[in-house]
Amino acid sequence: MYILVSIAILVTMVLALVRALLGPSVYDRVLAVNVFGTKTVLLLSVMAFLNGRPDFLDLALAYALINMVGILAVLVFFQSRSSIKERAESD
Amino acid sequence: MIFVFALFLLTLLVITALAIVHTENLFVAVMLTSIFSLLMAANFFILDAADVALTEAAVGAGVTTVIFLSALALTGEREKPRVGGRNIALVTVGVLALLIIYATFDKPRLGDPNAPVHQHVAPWYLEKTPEYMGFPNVVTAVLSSFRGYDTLGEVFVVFAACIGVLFILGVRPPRESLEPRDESSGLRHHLIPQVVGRLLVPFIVLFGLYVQFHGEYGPGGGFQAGAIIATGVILYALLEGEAEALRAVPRSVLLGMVIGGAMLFGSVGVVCMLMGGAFLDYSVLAADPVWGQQLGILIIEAGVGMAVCGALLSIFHAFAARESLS
Amino acid sequence: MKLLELLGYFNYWVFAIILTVGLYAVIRKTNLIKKLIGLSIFQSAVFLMYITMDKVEGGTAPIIQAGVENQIFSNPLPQVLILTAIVVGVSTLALGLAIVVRINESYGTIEEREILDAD
Amino acid sequence: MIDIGLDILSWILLTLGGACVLIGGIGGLRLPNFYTRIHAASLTDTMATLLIFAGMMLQAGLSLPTLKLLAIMLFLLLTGPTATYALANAALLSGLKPDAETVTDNDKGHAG
Repeated sequence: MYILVSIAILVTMVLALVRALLGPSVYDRVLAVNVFGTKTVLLLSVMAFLNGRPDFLDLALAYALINMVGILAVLVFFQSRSSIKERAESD
Repeated sequence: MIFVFALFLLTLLVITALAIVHTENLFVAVMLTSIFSLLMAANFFILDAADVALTEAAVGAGVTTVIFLSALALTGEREKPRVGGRNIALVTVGVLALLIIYATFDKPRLGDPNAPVHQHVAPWYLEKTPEYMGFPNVVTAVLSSFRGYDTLGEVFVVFAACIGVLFILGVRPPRESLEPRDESSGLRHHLIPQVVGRLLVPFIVLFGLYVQFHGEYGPGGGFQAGAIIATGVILYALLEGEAEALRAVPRSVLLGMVIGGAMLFGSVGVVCMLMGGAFLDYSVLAADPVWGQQLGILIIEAGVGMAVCGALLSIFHAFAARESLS
Repeated sequence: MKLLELLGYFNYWVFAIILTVGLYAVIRKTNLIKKLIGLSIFQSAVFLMYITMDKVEGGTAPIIQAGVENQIFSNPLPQVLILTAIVVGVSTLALGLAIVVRINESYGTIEEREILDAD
Repeated sequence: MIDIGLDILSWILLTLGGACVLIGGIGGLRLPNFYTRIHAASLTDTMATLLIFAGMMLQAGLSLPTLKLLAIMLFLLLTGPTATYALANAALLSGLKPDAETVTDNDKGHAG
């Protein structure tokens, strides 16, 4: 049963990767990265059960906590870039 | 079945690597790099390297992306295409790839128990760890005790890299005319990320401490913990602005952590020598050698965690400070 | 059967391809940040090779479980080497990026050609 | 008897979760513009997380792994929608119009 779920997750990872490669806007790519991160958390949790060592859930926990930092960093990046732009335009 | 998953993930890894090199937008390349890191961690996990996967997760998900994006914000994200020379590079690289693939046929097949790697010291490590250390994670035992010299060296490399970044980015930029930008407020205007992020920061730091002190019993240790705690503080800096994060954890504290961590590691070795053992031979630290080992490992892992956390945060602040100047 | 034996080398092939893809970026791209990205791909390939070597068939991660007899464990040694290398890798990457940032401040560009022309 | 019932229930949950994941993936790929895609990806993510983790918790029973699963689930449920919100907000503020057909990297949406 875990295998079935893993396959679904893997297929979705491929779809997300295709979206990341196609774009077309940068936001699509960031979205794809986000989806990919969530799918990795799911895959790692399912895989820990599939391997019969559920004590390795720490890994998925780490990703669940940290994944958002990357996305927020992207947001700050966008924000600072647009403020630079505004300043350049007002000069 | 897991074997098939591994093939699948490795294929995705190759596609991602090709896409990273192919794209001409550096921002897209950085985004794909973070997908690459996720795939790498999943592969490590499938290949039975839980500790390594945790390290990749701790470093790749937060710190790498943040540092890359800071560098991009300071430079630019369009890459100029280069004309000519493509065929020569392709041929060189193609020939090299074929050579390496040809060479791999002499290597033992994946998972071969009779491979030379598995015959040398590894069985000894696996057998002696419970006896000498009294805890189950062999990776931590090898990292901090059996091969403590290596780890000491690596900590000093991190230390040196951190000092290097601080030296390079510490000088004032040549164009002095620009005023420091008004304190960038981070994501203060975004209420929802703000609230959720603030909720997460303590949990990330707590999880980092768990990884630090549970490293002898599960996947974890100083390197991972340092990176995770650094990520927590970076999240705080993203939410509240960099100045606020510096107020919470000042630069002097960070430098103290880097230096103190590295020194702590080294001084444990010296103490071992003073107490009559060899350098980094923790058995002499307590009356019972097993207790001595555990005590020594606890202290040096703390040193590693401090040094890594301090170094990564110092690097982050060095880049962020540059950003607010230029 | 023959095919499955060949697939036992798949990890090494992926290692070879990723390694050379990274190398291609380093030698062919002129953008310094792209070069560094290529270098980190190259580095990841090496990590992959080491971790591939640690796998033992039917094995599990080298954390000894209490009360389970006759477990096969994968090799802890490559894991230790790579675990430290990942953290060192990110700090050295930061060092490289710091140098690139300084180059950009001095020359106003991070394209190799333009820097060479400016000199 | 109860064991079999729990097993069947967890299988159902896991299968539904897998289906959700897949639907989200297909939606993320096939839908025409960014806002519809983010819609597909985020909603199914939340649902799939709930279903899959509930299924695994039933399998794990009362133990430490269940606690960890619960923690992972809670954090995913917190961070997933937040990241989606933040992303959609950033896209909207940067001038990516919801009715726009497609916007490429080099267009306005990218410049931000």
